[in-house]
Amino acid sequence: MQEPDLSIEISSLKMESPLMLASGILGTSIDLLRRVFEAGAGAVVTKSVGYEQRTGYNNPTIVEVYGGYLNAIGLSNPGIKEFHKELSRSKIDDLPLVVSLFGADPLEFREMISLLDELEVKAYELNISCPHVKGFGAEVCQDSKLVGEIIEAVKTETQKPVFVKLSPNVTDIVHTAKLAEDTGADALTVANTFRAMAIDIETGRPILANKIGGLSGPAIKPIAVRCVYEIYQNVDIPIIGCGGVVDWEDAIEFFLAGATAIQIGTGIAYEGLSVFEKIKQGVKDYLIVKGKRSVREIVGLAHGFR
Amino acid sequence: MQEPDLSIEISSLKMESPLMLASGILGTSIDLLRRVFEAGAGAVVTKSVGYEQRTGYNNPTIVEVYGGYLNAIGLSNPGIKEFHKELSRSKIDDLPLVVSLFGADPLEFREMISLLDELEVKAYELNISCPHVKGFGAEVCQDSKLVGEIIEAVKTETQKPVFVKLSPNVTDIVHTAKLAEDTGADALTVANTFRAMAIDIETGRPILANKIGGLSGPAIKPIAVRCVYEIYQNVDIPIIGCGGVVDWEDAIEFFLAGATAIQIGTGIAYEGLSVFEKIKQGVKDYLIVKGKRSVREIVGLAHGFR
Amino acid sequence: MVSDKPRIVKVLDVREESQTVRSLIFEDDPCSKAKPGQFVMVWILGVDEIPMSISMTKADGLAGFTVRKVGEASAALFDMKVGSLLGVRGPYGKHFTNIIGDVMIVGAGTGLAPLMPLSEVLTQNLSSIYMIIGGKTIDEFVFVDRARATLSKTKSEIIITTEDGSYGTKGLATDAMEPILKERQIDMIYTCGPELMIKKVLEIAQEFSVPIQASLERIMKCGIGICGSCCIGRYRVCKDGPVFDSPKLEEIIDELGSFKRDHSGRVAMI
Amino acid sequence: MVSDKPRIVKVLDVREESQTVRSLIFEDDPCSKAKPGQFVMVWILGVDEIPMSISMTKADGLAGFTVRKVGEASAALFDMKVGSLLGVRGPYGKHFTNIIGDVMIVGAGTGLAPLMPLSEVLTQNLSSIYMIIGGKTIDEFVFVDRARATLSKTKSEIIITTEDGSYGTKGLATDAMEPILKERQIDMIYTCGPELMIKKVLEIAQEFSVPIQASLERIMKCGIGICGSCCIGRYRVCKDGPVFDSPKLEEIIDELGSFKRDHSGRVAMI
Ligand SMILES: Cc1cc2nc3c(=O)[nH]c(=O)nc-3n(C[C@H](O)[C@H](O)[C@H](O)COP(=O)(O)OP(=O)(O)OC[C@H]3O[C@@H](n4cnc5c(N)ncnc54)[C@H](O)[C@@H]3O)c2cc1C
Ligand SMILES: Cc1cc2nc3c(=O)[nH]c(=O)nc-3n(C[C@H](O)[C@H](O)[C@H](O)COP(=O)(O)OP(=O)(O)OC[C@H]3O[C@@H](n4cnc5c(N)ncnc54)[C@H](O)[C@@H]3O)c2cc1C
Ligand SMILES: Cc1cc2nc3c(=O)[nH]c(=O)nc-3n(C[C@H](O)[C@H](O)[C@H](O)COP(=O)(O)O)c2cc1C
Ligand SMILES: Cc1cc2nc3c(=O)[nH]c(=O)nc-3n(C[C@H](O)[C@H](O)[C@H](O)COP(=O)(O)O)c2cc1C
Ligand code: FES
Ligand code: FES
Repeated sequence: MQEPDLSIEISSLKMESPLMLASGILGTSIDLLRRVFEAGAGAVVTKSVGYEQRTGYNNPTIVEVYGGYLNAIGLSNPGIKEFHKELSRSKIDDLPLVVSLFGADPLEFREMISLLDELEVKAYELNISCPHVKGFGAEVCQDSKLVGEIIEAVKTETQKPVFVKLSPNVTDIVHTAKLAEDTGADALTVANTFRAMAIDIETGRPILANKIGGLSGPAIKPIAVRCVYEIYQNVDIPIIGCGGVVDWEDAIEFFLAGATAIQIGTGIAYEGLSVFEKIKQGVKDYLIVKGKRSVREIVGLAHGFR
Repeated sequence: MQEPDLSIEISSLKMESPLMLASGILGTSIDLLRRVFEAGAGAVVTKSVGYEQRTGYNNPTIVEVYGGYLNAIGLSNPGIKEFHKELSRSKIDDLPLVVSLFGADPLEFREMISLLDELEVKAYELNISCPHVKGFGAEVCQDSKLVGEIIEAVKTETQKPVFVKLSPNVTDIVHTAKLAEDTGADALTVANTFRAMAIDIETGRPILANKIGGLSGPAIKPIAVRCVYEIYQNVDIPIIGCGGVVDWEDAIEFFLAGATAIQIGTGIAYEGLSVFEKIKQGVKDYLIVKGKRSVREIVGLAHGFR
Repeated sequence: MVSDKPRIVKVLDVREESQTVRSLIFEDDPCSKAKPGQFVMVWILGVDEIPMSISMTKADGLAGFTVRKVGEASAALFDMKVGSLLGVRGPYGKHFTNIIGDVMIVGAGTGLAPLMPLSEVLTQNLSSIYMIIGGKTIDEFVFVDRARATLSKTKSEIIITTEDGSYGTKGLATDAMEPILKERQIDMIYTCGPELMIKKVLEIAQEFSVPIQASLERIMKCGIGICGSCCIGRYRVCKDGPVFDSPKLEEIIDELGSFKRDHSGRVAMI
Repeated sequence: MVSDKPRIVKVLDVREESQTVRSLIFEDDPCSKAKPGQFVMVWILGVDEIPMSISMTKADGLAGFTVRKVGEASAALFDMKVGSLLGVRGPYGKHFTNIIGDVMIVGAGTGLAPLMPLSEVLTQNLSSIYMIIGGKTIDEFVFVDRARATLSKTKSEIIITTEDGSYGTKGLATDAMEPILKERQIDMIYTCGPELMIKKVLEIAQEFSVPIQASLERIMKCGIGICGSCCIGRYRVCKDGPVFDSPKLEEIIDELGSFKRDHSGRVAMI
């Protein structure tokens, strides 16, 4: 039997493999992003960049909990101008590079994109869903009007694919998903982390300096899969599943739920960078056993059972 | 040193221990509830009862996932009249029995309470947060006006303490918490399960017959602790922490976050009924080491760190 | 990552035990290591998930259960063909214990399912078995040949009873107990079948002061002791049972054979 | 349930190494088993969490690190008293390897922290060590007595250099390397300290074709290889390092001693 085809397309972004690096994991430098690409990622997403430079929160910014990790990095980033410089001096034309952006309003997003758009950036991911930074992120995602305005603004500024990363910290994620689709999103990344915390019982202190952070990892997988499943029934644009993928079975579950691609973040903490090759192999073997020629054939197969 | 005091009071409900049985776990019969009480629970909550009899969903209604369990029981219950009969013929006066009720509107809640109130029920828990049954549960919790009306209606019907169990499947749980406090809730149970799902990759089928269910267990603990922490800063009524308590460290984390009591559900799947005695012992030892005379002294201690 | 989800298995063999009873054989390592009396939650894809006693285990990773066509779920199982897929999780629950000595087994219908692997272990342990198999009429019997083959390995005896006398002795299975118990020293009575029969077996056992172990049935949802749907008295059939010993059975005697709960939790007479 | 959270430990001993450098000793089993070159993330309650090389391990579960007062976090550590609490997680990262043969160690300041446990293992393995310790001026030296005691166990030598000549030879630590490398066959050079020094050590090592292992520093947040804040070239100092060997150092030579990133990820010259 022929090797199954793992390639996918999301809007104009062609990927050799449906496994992407999630934003904020190792996405601090082009060199690291390239390494992850070479380790088997079909596309790599940068750490979220904002208009102004931000130092982020003090450490501890990351803590492991049972079933996952909490992080409250605080959107640390060098600022869009510095980031532009860094991209400009790097060779990125052969890199399936997705730039993740956060911002407070449509104007910030437009300005950032107008700066970057001349570069060989392949797509943008709008992070309107970071759960632990006031004024950006989840608060944006919870404001429907703002979400629509941001997406529309971005779409007028660029021809490149625009992915919108949704917050699961909302009452009705399907609502936001539909809104994003209606206002022009080319794909949805589902989903970001869950607001959560850990307290050190010896000292009584919240462990993260910011006290509250975002929960990622296997713990959130069943919720993320549900989000993908529900959104798939209500929107037509591709979904990029994200949340707790550690092994190939996890990846398959997301594909069946309706994800065209998946992102891996915390999985790297458990499996190292080989997580991409391991999952790729597992997915291939699965496709062979199931007699499928392409990963595209299994997307959404969990739907339609009575 | 003296044995630390584990007793607490929530409104007029006096409990020998701050560890309660969560609703829907073993709460199908008074005999089982008594057994859990004898195993060390300070109070026991019945499975949620509704106005009409409900068969619930087909099996599979429960499936384990990494870090927890999904359930979509579907609020199966014998109906309030049958339940009233069962309570009437049982000896319950010595049992710290909390009856969990669900309903679609204020009228249903009022009628149920008017029927039960003559019995030796010690308190009510309003389940307005079941994540997988349409028309009840989470949909109620997401409708602020309805939540307020239900609580007000219930409070006019009974003098007994009324706990309100919140859904974490909302954008802003603090908002619902405040509303519940303002409309008369005596305590808040924080929180119910998260909408989630698991797909069998061999067959492509969602495993639960209802496809979507509620995620409980260790996976949700950091989110539930965060909910308790945030609510504690915004309301004055007692909080009953619930979600993923398996060992005594988990319990302490909830107390420090601001819970006066905690409920244990899925923990029983991991540790059996001895979970209550094990946690009690762990909490006692902790209090001794920390030089506290009562568990009440550690409630909310995680607050106020800069 | 690992969790106790249903494992999808393929039906490898279907054995016709009677017109309404079939055994399904499949490969599953955990099930093949089940102890006599344990059960498995069987996921009938798209239909239901129901508990089934493991009626057969083999060292080479095979296991089987035996289903009587009753309602929708069991009928769907009954209709499975070789190659059909189903999900299994388990084995769960307390198994039969003290499997040695001179024993009596009283079973009827698919109640024999957990008693068959039990009798196989008993004969391996060189126990003498008095096995009483009851039924309404001749058509309903299953496992009789298998029981004969097993029991032939030790000094054992099979007594068949039917209510209409169409096979074996006329009468109830429990009628056959007293004559034996009067004559012989029996170390343990094992039973599974209709609950009224079990109750009668318990009463007779008490009369003769012989300990008993009975496998019970109640509605199951979780199978692992958290949902409470299988409650009987202060016990959970899935976790504290399904095999109960004399002291526990005495504790729940008011419910035994009298009432059970339906899927809603409502109490119904048996 | 188990996870890699900070473990709260008590400071058992505080050792004054110099006016600005102190070692803190605490009890923690995992840390006491750290390999030379590994580091620990130290949570200074309410202040920060920063990486510290483990400078001391003992068989009885004790471990220590050595901190130079620099900014807020290190000053808070420096000010800790016996009995103070701090959190530790780790040990993390790649350790020194091939700890045997005739070796050279080049260190300066708290860069000696990971080199001390290294030299202890080296002398246990009967290695001859040329240890070059550099500094600007006499006040800055730490661990010299400890190094002498350790190195006395084998045929080893300590060379001290100061830029102002106030102690040992006048000059840079790296100046002392060439004379030795010209005369002796050295199997490995280990180094830790200011990055410009490390870069110079690397260049000299390349000249003499001696392999080197250097321990580097970058901003760390997670310490476990996911956040990317410690990146240098295509590597993560926390996971691919902090100890790097010659091939890797050559790969990152453009960044080494030239620039690093601040907490925002912005590139800054060194
Ligand atoms: C521990 C245990 C072992 C069992 N072993 C066997 C066996 O080896 N062979 C066999 O044929 N049957 C066995 N059963 C019974 C079997 O699970 C049910 O009889 C079967 O589910 C029939 O249900 P149905 O859905 O086809 O019919 P329905 O008409 O839907 O139900 C008929 C009756 O079956 C019972 N039942 C239905 N669903 C369940 C459920 N989820 N859990 C428990 N009981 C249920 C109820 O009493 C119900 O009234 C066992 C039951 C238990 C508890
Ligand atoms: C693997 C490793 C081992 C180290 N071992 C030691 C040691 O044994 N002894 C010792 O004194 N120092 C050690 N350091 C350096 C130490 O972590 C920082 O020097 C210390 O954090 C000083 O920071 P500050 O916050 O007190 O000062 P600041 O003034 O806040 O920072 C001064 C400089 O310290 C560095 N720094 C600050 N925070 C961090 C951080 N989270 N991660 C890494 N660097 C940071 C930065 O370069 C910063 O510019 C090590 C660093 C690494 C990466
Ligand atoms: C350390 C860390 C940093 C993150 N930073 C970002 C970020 O900058 N922007 C963003 O959109 N998501 C960020 N995330 C969220 C991830 O991209 C991802 O949505 C989440 O971790 C769930 O996926 P996972 O379980 O595979 O990690 C971060 C996650 C982690 C663990
Ligand atoms: C099998 C099962 C049934 C449940 N049924 C109910 C219910 O009827 N009413 C309710 O309010 N919560 C119900 N819950 C939710 C629990 O009460 C609890 O809020 C949740 O499981 C989180 O706590 P845990 O992690 O300790 O289990 C149920 C949970 C489980 C696992
Ligand atoms: S089936 Fe759930 S407790 Fe027995
Ligand atoms: S500190 Fe996070 S990757 Fe190294």
